[in-house]
Amino acid sequence: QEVLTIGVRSEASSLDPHWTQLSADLQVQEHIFEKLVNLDSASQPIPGLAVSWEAIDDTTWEFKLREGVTWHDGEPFTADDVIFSFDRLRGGIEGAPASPAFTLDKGGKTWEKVDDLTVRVRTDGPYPTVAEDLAMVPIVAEHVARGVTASVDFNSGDAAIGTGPFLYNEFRSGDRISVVKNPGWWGGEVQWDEVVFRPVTQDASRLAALLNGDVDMIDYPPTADLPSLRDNPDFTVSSIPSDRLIYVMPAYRDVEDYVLDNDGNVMQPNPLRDWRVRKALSLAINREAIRDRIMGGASLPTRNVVPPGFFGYDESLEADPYDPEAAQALLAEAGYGDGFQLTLHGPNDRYINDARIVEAIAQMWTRIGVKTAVDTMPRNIFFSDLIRGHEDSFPGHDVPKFSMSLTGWGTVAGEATYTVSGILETYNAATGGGNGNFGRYSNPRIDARSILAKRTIDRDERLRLLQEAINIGMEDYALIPLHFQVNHWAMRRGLEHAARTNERTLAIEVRRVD
Amino acid sequence: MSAGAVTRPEQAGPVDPAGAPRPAEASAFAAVARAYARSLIAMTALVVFAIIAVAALLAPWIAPQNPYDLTQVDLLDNLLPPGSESFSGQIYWLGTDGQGRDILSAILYGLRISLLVGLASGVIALLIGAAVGLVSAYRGSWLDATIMRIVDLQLSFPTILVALILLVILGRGVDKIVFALVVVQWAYFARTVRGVALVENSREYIEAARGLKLGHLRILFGHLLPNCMPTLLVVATVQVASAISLEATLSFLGLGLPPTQPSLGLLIANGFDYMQSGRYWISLLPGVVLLVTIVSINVVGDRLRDVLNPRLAR
Amino acid sequence: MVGFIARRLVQSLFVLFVMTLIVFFGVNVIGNPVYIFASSECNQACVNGIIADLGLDRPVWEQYFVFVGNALSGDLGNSFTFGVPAMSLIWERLPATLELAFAALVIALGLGLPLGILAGLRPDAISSRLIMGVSTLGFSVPVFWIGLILIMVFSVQLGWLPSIGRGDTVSILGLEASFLTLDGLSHLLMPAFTLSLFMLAMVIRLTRAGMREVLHADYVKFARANGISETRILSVHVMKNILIPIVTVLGMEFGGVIAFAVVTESIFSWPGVGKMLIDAIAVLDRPLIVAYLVFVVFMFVIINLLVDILYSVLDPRVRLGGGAR
Amino acid sequence: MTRAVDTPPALAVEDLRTAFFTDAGRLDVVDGVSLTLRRGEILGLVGESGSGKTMTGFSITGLIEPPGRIVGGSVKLAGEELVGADRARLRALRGRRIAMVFQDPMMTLNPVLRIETQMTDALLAHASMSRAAARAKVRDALAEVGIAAPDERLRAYPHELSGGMRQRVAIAIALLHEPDVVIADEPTTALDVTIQGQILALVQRLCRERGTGLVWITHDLAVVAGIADRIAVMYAGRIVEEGPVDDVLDRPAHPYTRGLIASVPVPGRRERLPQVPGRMPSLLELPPGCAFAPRCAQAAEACRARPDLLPVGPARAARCHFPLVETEAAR
Amino acid sequence: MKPPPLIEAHGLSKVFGEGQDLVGRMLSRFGLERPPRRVHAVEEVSLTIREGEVVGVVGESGCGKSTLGRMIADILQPTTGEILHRGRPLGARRREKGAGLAVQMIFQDPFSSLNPRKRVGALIGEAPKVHGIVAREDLDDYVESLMERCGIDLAYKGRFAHQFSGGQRQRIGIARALAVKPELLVCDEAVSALDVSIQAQIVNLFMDLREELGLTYLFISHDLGVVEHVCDRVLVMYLGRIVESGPAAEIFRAPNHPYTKALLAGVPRIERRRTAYEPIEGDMPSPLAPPPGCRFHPRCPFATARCREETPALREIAPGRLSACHLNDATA
Ligand SMILES: Nc1ncnc2c1ncn2[C@@H]1O[C@H](COP(=O)(O)OP(=O)(O)OP(=O)(O)O)[C@@H](O)[C@H]1O
Ligand SMILES: Nc1ncnc2c1ncn2[C@@H]1O[C@H](COP(=O)(O)OP(=O)(O)OP(=O)(O)O)[C@@H](O)[C@H]1O
Ligand SMILES: [Mg+2]
Ligand SMILES: [Mg+2]
Repeated sequence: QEVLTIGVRSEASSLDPHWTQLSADLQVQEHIFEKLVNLDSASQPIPGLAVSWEAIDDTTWEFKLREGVTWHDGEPFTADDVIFSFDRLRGGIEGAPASPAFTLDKGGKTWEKVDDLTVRVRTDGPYPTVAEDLAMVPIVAEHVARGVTASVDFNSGDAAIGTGPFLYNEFRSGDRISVVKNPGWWGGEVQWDEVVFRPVTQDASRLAALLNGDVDMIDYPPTADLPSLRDNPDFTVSSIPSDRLIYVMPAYRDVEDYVLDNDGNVMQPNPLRDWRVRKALSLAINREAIRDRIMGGASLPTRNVVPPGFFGYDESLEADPYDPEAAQALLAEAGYGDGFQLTLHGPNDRYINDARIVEAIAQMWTRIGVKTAVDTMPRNIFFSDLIRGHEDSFPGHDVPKFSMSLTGWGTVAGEATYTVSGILETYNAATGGGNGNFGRYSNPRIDARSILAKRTIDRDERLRLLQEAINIGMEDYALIPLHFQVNHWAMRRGLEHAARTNERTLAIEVRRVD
Repeated sequence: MSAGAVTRPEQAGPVDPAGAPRPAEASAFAAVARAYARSLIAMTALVVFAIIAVAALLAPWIAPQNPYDLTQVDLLDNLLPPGSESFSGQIYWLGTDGQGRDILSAILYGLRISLLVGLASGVIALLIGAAVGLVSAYRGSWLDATIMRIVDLQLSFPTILVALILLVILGRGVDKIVFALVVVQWAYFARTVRGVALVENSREYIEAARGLKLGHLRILFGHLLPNCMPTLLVVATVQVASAISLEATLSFLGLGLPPTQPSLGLLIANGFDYMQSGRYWISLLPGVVLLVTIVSINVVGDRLRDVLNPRLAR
Repeated sequence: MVGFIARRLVQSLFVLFVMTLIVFFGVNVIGNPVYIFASSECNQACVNGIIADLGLDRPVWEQYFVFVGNALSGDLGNSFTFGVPAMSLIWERLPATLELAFAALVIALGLGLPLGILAGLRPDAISSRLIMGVSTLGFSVPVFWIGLILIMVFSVQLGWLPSIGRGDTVSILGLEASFLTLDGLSHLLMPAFTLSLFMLAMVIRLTRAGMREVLHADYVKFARANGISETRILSVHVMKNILIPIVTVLGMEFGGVIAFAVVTESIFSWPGVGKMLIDAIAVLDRPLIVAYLVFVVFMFVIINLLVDILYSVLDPRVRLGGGAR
Repeated sequence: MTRAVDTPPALAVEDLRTAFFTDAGRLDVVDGVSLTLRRGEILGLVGESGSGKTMTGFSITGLIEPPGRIVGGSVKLAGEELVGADRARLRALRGRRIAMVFQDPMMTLNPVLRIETQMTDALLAHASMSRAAARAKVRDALAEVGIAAPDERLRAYPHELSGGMRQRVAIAIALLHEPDVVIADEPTTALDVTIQGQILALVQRLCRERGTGLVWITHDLAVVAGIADRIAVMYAGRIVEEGPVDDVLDRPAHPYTRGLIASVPVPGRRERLPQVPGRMPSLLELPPGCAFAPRCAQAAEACRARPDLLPVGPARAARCHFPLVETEAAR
Repeated sequence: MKPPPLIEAHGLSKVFGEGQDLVGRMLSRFGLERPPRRVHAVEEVSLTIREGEVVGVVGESGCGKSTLGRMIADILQPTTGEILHRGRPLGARRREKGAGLAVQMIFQDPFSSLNPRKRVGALIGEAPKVHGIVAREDLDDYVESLMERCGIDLAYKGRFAHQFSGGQRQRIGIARALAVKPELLVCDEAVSALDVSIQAQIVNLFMDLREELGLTYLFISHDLGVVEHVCDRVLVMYLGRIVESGPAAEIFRAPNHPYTKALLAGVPRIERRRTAYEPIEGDMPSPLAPPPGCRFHPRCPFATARCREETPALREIAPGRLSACHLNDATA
């Protein structure tokens, strides 16, 4: 009996793959359910339940399904299951906090079965990233999932019947989720007879559980312990830069509540609208120090918005050097030689060491004369304030609250189109443009390229548009990138883990080596 | 229980064996102080607490660094073990934390916040609780019943939950914590004071005061309150200690204070991530100080309970 | 008795009402769970969809009335996160918490009574002072700190005890219990001890104080004057008197212990309701928070009721009567 | 009254000394007390509050607790020495041969145990029998002290009984084993006149019937006058006068006794009561010689020396340098 | 017309008992809860106290002596009935500044009747200061004169109550009462807690004050010896009611009511030696469930059927003497 026990930071809440988009849920579900398109460890699309796909015209994509795949209960997998899954999502899942339906909505997708092993997806215009989108949509079995109660019947195991490498075994809320080997998986031999996920929320406890052998492997080992873990012969650490960009987002309204002059009065105009000020703030950040002193050496300082290997990455953009003198000079040039005050907001339980980074940045900015106060909070409070915490908000009209905040953006699909659109494009509630742009940055030159890129199927052309948009944004310091998180896993000696960019912990990527 | 009602009071206590007047004009305070000083442990605790309190009070003047001033904290000095020297030649006697903050200074300032939180919430809760409890005991009847129902409700709800919910709702900050702690604690005071006040209220000196037509306010605050004071004081010390401890727990749960102005609890919580990598000082040292502080307050409270025990004092 | 219970029920209904009101509106003020669940690429329309799915698009008061309406028919709503009826989640996790709390109670009594008696018999002995000194720690030291230190020492350094989770369980009367297996017991030990510390200190103190008081009581002297043996005096005449305050205080604190399990469970990854609450708060899973609180209040009512009844059994002078105690 | 002169007295106390070692200093609460009690005799021990009556009782029964300690003297129960006897022996004697009844009936019974439990416990401490037999015996004992519906009362808790009933239960317990000596420490002080009368009648009868020797401790001279054969007056830990009840009450030898008697209001006389000035001194600040000297009208230089308890008549003794017997005898 | 007596009370009753809350009322309507327990501590008591008189109240514990005293002293509100002070309701009229209080009470327990946190000077001086009975600058002298009158050493003015003996505390309590210039002192077991030798001192003090200040006393005590010694007139109470009243000497000489008789017979006296006690059997019944008819009938050796049903009225049996017993009707 080969059992792999994994201590995870967050507990999966549901085994219904259409229930949420939380990583914690998805990584467990992925053991049981599969998608038409898989992502490789660098988040690039590869065949999954679909063996191939192509655009047969500007608005139609055809997916060829894999033959001979069976559900865990032995029923064959067909196009009907795919259509059912899409329909299930489109129909809305009662009570689901955040089903991935929106990926189907993007581009106005419609679908049809051509034959048992062929499915066509149509869009309302040229739309290049259908495959990437479908990599977000798990397929459930029509014959079991029809008419079941969302989430409830999946958690009990009744409907948790997929095509994936593992079978549902046990779901004990708060304690463990266990899956066992699917001997008939199309993807080949599965090494583990059983995989157990145990939620251990406290970092210190999770590490302790690894150290004393309660679990074989943990995600998110505390960064402070990384050096000693690496030195310890009994343990191995795997790591990979993630797709999550950590950046500081300035706000661009004319008057910002948290940007004050040295006497404590709200400043007008808002100095953050001056790109020299933004550049100065970027130059004042010592990204290497953050990497070495806070992140345990594990972060990738950057000036890009997607990590290396992702579609849209631009090698020519290098992280800003640490240059406080230049920063001060720039501030003086912009007319703020005496500095000013601002508050940097951030979450304290969302990203790796988020509160610590906020504090460190505050230190660095204060040193060049921008007196920075710090306010960190649990993510639930942070994000709802970030998005619409301002008193001018009303239902249907979101006004962000913070003037400067630390947040992150994960490029889930392995390609930059929706990253550029999300954080650099002008905010537009109707089109979904700039839905992560809570600084309300707006630059027509970026908008033009971003909107065009979303409709460009030609990869080279799209790459050019995206890189141009990114370069414009970075030149203008639309936001101040810090680094890509580097994700770590720690495991006992004798295990090897091919870490993946999208932060998920998959048992099939762990193998015994002794 | 009225069992003791018929004992002859002469037998009440050994302090004044045959009821003879004492030779010295001993003030009550001096007597208590003398009785207190008889316990070496309690004296030590008092001295320790005094040192801690003074250190906390003088933190801005004696701390080598202002840990809240970000220009004085350097990330490049972080995680230094005790006794290390900084870039600028300053010595960090107790090491530095993850942000490069001098632990010694952070402890001193953290003490200030912890004590402030404990004392402020203790005092405010005491004032509210004492007033409510006194009036409740004195007025009696439906007012008493109503107030005590409310107190019961409040008490039947676990402190940590109330504080948690309040902080989730109110947000973070010293004032919010103090508010949450007051909400949690006032009922303890109210109930204790009411209990004592009921006993005192049934004593004949209160009846005498009524017979003398002294006025309700005067009776309440001039006669009843001073006699409830000893018990109040004892409850207060315990509550202050538990407030400090509760604040630490809330900080640990991420609902405490802003990270740039850490209390002792927050220092401990933050430092714990470094514990397993051998950087014990970040969490352990503030922990020890917190421990010593709370223990010393508790010991002082215990001793006060003993020496202020009415059975011994009268 | 009937009146007593009726009064309690009225009282707790009132608490429930006030509490749900506060939590319902309070949680609404702080933040919106949608932004935790929504992926970064989820646009406004998508967010609105989620809001509608969770029923958060209606005015709060309307949501509240719907909630009250459902609650009256026994439905406390589905957890936002799990999509499962909140009450069934709580039932699922409750046994773990109860087991932890009861184990803590057993430790507190099993250790506290003998220690307290020892300290009360010879109040001036070194051992007694030591016991009292150590019991101060139980009051003083924050629980999380003790828990983490215990893990460091017994799990990581010595490797004697497991640090997380619940271990093997056996099903008795349909409830999962871990104290019946060796593995389960080893998982239970540290968290239960951590949780018991406060009660333990309390029991020691109450026992000692009780001993000191009761040992000097006339009726003990009278029992001695009648030649009744010391063991009988201690085990019956003294003990029953001492137990009264202990039962009362422990009863009052037991609810608090269940609540404090929030911290302990989070440290030891104990799959109980407390840990779930912390998680629920982190994601603002309002139905779950409210259901938890409803359940806690309910629990308290029952515990308090039991304690009061036990109290009246132990102390014949107490009648279960009117409202005030 | 039976007076068996040849057998050893039921109780003989010789120069008993008990001291409390407190923070404030040593308190000689019982300071050389000597008493003799024959079978069937009732001895009244009177004195003001704090004069050491209770402590004398506790010392005799070996119930003194730290910081107090018996520091000298002897207590002989039918010839057997109790001072220095081991705990087991003392326990074996207590309740069986010598018993005590306390002042406050509210406090002497354990509030949380049924009367039955408390009584059978006391019974089984010295007798081996089944619980059922014990119950029957205990029930009879209750009936004997005049408690109606004893079966019902056995099931009761102390708080369900009135003060008088409780005191009767306590007396019943004390008399369970028909001890030779009973020390009754102000058992009626807390009770009403009518109840006091009931208890006095009960005790009188039982002593007479069983030949039990009784030490009746009180501060009420009138009660002693009613039931005692002999009387001993305590002042500041010492016996100041001792003798047959009529002799002492009618012709007190010690000025303190005389003062006490005089300050009891006399019916029909409405004038000022003669009063003893001052009050009993603290045991910590006793004057060197006669403890009563500071309050005594006749005090003289000689009173600075400590007087001994000396005979002042047949079967009488007083601790005074200037006993009043001869001069007052004609009164 | 004769001036009205100093104190006149009509039909005083006092009922103690918990009120009932909403839940309780609902429950008792359905018979699920017993109605609240009510204690009739004092029932239908009428009495007159003339100026300069010493009126004694005797009776067993719990018969309502203290409750009556407290009502007269205006500390407790009677449930029904009224108390007139010189013909006007007590406590009803507004006191003008500087006027004394009509009635003061001296308490049984000298240890609890003095505020332990106040010094003697403040204990005595507070009330006259508050009521403006003396000018602020004269307060010291006033307090000292009271202390002197009550036999308290002036040197002790700065002490706390716990530093005094019981007798001295009682003196302080008396001085405190006298400070507001009362006409009537209600002494509730004022000497019962004191030692024999001290008791005499305080009784003497009362008698002295009566002479010097013309005080009137309501003297509550269960010590019949003391009552006989100091009182002009005596009220005998049983279970909340007065069963007999009259001049002290006559009552003690020839008690009329069977209860009074039994009470007096049970009193130990120093001149009664080796008494064979023949006490009344039984305890006083609980005031929660008083027996019907004559309250004393369960213990009364002469009880008849009538006594079990009909409550006897308090009737004059001789000039100045009242008794509540059916037996008097039979003989009359
Ligand atoms: N535990 C103790 N510690 C110190 N002194 C004590 C203690 N117990 C009693 N005493 C002292 O011993 C003396 C004698 O007390 P005791 O109780 O014998 O007096 P008593 O004559 O019985 O008085 P009462 O009539 O009030 O019962 C008193 O002065 C008392 O203060
Ligand atoms: N505040 C109160 N609440 C309820 N019942 C009371 C209260 N005060 C007195 N009583 C009851 O009223 C009755 C009369 O009490 P009161 O104190 O007047 O009696 P007493 O004659 O003074 O007795 P004692 O001689 O014991 O002082 C008693 O049964 C008592 O229990
Ligand atoms: Mg005594
Ligand atoms: Mg009374």
